[in-house]
Amino acid sequence: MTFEPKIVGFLCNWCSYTGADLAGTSRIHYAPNVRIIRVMCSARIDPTFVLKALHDGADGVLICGCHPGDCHYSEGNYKMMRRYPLLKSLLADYGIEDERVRLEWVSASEGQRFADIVNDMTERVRALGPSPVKAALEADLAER
Amino acid sequence: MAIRANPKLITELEIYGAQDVSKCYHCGNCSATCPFSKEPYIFPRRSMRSLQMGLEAKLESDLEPWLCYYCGECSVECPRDAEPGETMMSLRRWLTARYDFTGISRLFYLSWKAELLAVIIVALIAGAGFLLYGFSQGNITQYNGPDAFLPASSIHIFDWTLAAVLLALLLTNCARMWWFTVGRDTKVHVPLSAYVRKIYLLPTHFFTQMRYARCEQKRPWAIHLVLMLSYVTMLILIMFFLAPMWSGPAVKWSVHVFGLAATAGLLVTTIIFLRKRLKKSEVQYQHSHETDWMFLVLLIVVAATGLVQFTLHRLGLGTAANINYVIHMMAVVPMLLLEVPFSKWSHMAYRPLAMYFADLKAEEMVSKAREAVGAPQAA
Amino acid sequence: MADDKLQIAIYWGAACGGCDVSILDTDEFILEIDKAADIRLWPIATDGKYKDIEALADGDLDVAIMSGAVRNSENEHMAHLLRQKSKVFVAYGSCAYMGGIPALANLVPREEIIERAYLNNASLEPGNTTVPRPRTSLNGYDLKLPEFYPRVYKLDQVVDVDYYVPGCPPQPGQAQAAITALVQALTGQAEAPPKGSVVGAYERALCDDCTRTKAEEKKVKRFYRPWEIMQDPEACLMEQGILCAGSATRSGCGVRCPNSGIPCRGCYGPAPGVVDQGAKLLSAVASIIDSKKAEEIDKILLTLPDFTSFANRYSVAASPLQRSHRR
Amino acid sequence: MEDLKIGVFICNCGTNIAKVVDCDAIVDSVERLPYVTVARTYKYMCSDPGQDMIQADIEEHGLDRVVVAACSPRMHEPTFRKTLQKAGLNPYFLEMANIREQCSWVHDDPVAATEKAAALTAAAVLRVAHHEALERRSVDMCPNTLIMGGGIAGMSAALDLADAGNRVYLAERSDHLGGNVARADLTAPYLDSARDMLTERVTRVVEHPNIDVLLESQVRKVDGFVGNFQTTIRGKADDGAPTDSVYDVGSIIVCTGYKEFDASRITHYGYGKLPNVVTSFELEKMLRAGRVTTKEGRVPQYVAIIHCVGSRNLEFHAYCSRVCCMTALKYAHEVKSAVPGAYVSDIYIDMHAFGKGMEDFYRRSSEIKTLFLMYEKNDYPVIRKADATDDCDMLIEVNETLSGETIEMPADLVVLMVGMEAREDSEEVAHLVNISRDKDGWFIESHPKLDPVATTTDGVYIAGACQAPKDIPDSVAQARAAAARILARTARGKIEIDAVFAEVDEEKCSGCRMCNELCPYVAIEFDPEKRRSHVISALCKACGACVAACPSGAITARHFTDKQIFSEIEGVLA
Repeated sequence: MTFEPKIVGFLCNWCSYTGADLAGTSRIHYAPNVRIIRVMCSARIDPTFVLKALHDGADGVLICGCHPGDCHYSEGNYKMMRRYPLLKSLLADYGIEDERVRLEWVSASEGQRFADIVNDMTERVRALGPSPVKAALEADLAER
Repeated sequence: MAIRANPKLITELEIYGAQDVSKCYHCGNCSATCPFSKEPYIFPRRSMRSLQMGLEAKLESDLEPWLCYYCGECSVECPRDAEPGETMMSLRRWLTARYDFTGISRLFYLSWKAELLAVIIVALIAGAGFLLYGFSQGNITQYNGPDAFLPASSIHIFDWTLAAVLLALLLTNCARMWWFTVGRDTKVHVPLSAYVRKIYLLPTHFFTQMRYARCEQKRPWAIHLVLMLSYVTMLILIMFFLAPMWSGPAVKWSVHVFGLAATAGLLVTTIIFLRKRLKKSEVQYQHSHETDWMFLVLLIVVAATGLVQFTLHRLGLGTAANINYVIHMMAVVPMLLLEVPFSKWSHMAYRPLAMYFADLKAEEMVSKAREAVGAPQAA
Repeated sequence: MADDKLQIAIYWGAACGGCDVSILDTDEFILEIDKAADIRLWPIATDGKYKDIEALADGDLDVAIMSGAVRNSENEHMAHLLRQKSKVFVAYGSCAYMGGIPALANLVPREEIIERAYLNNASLEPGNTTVPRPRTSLNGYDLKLPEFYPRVYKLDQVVDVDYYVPGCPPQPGQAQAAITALVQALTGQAEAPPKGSVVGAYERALCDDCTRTKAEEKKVKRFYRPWEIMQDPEACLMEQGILCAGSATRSGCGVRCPNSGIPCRGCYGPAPGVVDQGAKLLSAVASIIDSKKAEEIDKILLTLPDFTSFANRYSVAASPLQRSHRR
Repeated sequence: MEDLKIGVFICNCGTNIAKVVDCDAIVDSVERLPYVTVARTYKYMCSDPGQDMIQADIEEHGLDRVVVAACSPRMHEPTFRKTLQKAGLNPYFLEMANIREQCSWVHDDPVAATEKAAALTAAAVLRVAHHEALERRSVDMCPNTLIMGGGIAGMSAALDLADAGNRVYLAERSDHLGGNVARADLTAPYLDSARDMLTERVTRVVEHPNIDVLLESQVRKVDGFVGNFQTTIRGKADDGAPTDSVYDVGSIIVCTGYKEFDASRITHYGYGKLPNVVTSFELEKMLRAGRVTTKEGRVPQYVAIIHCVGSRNLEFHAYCSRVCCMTALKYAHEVKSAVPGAYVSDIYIDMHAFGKGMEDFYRRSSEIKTLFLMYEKNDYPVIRKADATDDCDMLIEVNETLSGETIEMPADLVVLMVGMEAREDSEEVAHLVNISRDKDGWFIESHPKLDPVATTTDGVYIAGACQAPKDIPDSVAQARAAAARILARTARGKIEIDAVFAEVDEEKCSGCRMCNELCPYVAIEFDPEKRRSHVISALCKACGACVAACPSGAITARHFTDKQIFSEIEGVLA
């Protein structure tokens, strides 16, 4: 059986979540591996959410916000944009593969783009295999 | 290399009859409707476009206007009432003027007064000439025989002389047409062998007008064919059987049956055409250029006077027959001298030629395209 | 051993000893402790053997105070032992509380640490390839060393902890207050704080106690290490581009570092209710970057080397990922 | 947590959901979750019987939390919130799982789709347990309105508001009213005079007792929130010195309009170098003066109009400026009547002739023998000086699409249809009133279809070409719609404020001020006495930027708390 990654998606309400809804209303089929959590703005995405998702067993985390310059709240996406490289460097230090966490801009009209991103990310994460985090932490506490 | 546009051309074409071409917004319905519009000759939209932009050089080299028989379907379908059919008709007029090196054709198309004046002058000269000739050597009461007013033998010489002049003019214009449309085309080179191989197309198109038959409406083709065949029959009779036609009073059925049939054909078809143009019953007859009227009027006069002459001659009314004959010639001479090389009648030559050329060019283009994609050449 | 005296043990795991010193630094309060308690074990200050503790009945100790993280099997063994024998078990200092500095090693595999420390180090004698091993047989003797674990644990990942005293080390005044509070609770003079409480610290972040002025505008085009810039002693360090963990760190230390011109290093751990101090610091730092262009942001971040060691300096083991997951 | 009773309602949406997702399997899986008291499926949960069922279950089982697994919350969250309200439950005790747009409509494998739908529903169940009761609040509404910009949109809105008896402050930066319309001669498609139309508006505005026209004035500062803004406007005192005045208003309409594209940015057209290449506005000037001539004073024989100058290309603006096509046709008519013998060519990409009377106008423009030449996007025509032997001043090389030919078009006068651009100060204005701009600088409306006049800042509306390129009727319609929206609110005297906003726990705030600058709505205020920040809830739009950024976790996003999201994460990964 092929490995089916579990990816947590944090989507901003105004662009990306709406874009995902558009993929739905347009019946654009894509991989069922991303489970979406709605936030009002990508700026609401506390890096803790990403860490928590990885800790809880996510194989990948997808963060989507409005395109730069298009934020419903003026500049929320820039706040995420500034956090992202720091988050990536932190994750790299914790040995999390680069492709497991991804930030993408998806507008409300980009249903197809959202589907493409989900498909692409699913394939990439599938290629990486399951995230070791949850199992490793459980083993750390059980084995000694 | 950019082609220079001439925004003024469209104004000039208005006089040739293309009044509405600027309304076209290139939806392409006309080309889609036309049964003849087929690669590589897609029309009338493209011709409309070239005309709108005033691409004179391109228009001059186009054969498309001659491939159109003006069934009128395109004009019916046009959402903008841009009259594509009439535009093609106008382009044929314009091309006729272009092919003619003398400039007379252009003058006639641009000014109906000039044409009328020319017809009147030629008619008067012809009338005067025949009267002068008749009185100088014959008897007005004599139609036949040694001292006939206008002896058949002399008329025969006159006919042949006139025919030679006409042929020379027409051939020169045809040669120009070839040069414009095929000869100077640097992209498509038609080999000599193809000209020979396909020469049969000329008489075929000329005598059958088979393309016209492909239009959805068959009646216009039939009428047009009858008119054309009647005219040709009449031409052959005059050029080769003038003497037997003349000699009377007994009817020579072997000749006269053709003469009568051709006259009937001419009369009936011209009357039909006149009626249609007057009533504007169909789209193709809604816009009549002055040259169209002139053509029909001359033709009907020629046919009618011919019939009258035959009747008068058979009834033995020599004087009346001679006077009628002069009148008949006053119509015949301008018709032949002015209409055949310079006006509407010339399409009798241009159209079959265009189809012949178009076929040659298309064959060459298809073969080139096949070469380009590496497809096997058609046998 | 008087019966009315509290029985206490103070022990260190993977620690530097600073925590013990912080207790000693309470100066004459030590005498108060002595008055109130029998110290049954305190390797740094008193005599006392593991076997003395092993000999106790469960719960004989009123309080066990353990500093340091769990790095090896000995640390873990002693943590279990002290937990078993004590009524109240206190994780003392940042290492015990969150893994502390030793837990930074969680970002590196064990093999690399051994390699660096014993095989590939400038201070080694050339040719010396001695590497400590849990068991060594030599001349018929079987020598044992504690097992060096693949990672560092904070105390409560190994045993049940009742209270936490943060700090690297806990500020002596706070240590004194915490110990006093514990003694009062154990002797029935005051109500015990709820289990799991952080004691000896406040409920807000450090900025609350920091006297530097904080402006509304906090935007920086680059970051500075403290020695790279002439500091404005009055202004918030973050506003000057000097990374300071104060805004994401529980107060209680007395703002010692920022008051001395040194940015807060976050040893008191996250503010109450915060899951990961590192993630919070990450957000805070991202908030002050003055750019909207990805490339420029990357450039600004180049002035910020080894961000993780700043964000989770004391809290790698306490962060959700706890350690490197590199394969 | 107290003993909760959660009801889970799974919608089949006819067959929309049920044909892919096994709804009964979701019932089985959620029934195992804590606090789930009832779990049901129904054909159409949003229908009256569906809602009645939820209501009955709430009453019968004493449910205190409700999960609806159905379509997108963007679709029916308001519907089900009302259902809860009808049943006497706080509407915020609802959580929806989006198992239609995110499952049945996008996945074809029923097993995977069902598994995902179950995970989303489980996440909703775990989340809803942490939901809190939230209350909407109401505040007073000041009936005055500030209108920024005295163009056709601003004046139209002002008149409607003033006619209804409300005070309007109409602030205009320049020294006259009328905006860009005042620069036009006639209007398309009926060729009515723009001046006549404008004179009527201006006269009424100036004479209206309820309108204060503030010329040469600029808004400097906007404080407060919907219904209660304090605006500082810098105008000129009688002696000409700048002077600031404060006006209390309840609503603001931004009608700051557009500016035209700078044609010299497209080098192909030689604008600024070739004297007879002019912009549309320069032609308007000639038309208003009644004399269309070249720079040298000659009557042009060939006039060419080039469309989409700065619009619809990769290099400058991808968008269509909407009004240029019909304005170009207007020029064809006006030039032909000003210079009867002129040949007008119209060089366009696509002819956008939408709207009333426009297609007919396009047809009429063909009938007056305008030559239409089509070019491809990004394949700019190139203008050059003609040779001395040519009968024209310039030649325009166009790759003409409809003929497939590259042609050279003669021209004596070239008119560039310059597109619309967001004004240079749009960022400043956006910042002033806290509204967003898109990547082209146009102000963003609240919803592109359903709420095109409101913005993300409550009480601030946008109208006219500051939101996007727009023609006069659309600008006026939007302006009057904004006026109507304001009148509907001022009529009630009070306004309700959404219950979802951020809150600072002052017990946790350390006064680090890290959040202060982050808020796009300036909703975070720092109290220097207490050394604590707090959120002005009426200004807050609940984006949560400050919540994620607060280093000490002192800010909570109501309805999007850390706990709620953490439990959602646990749910989707369970």
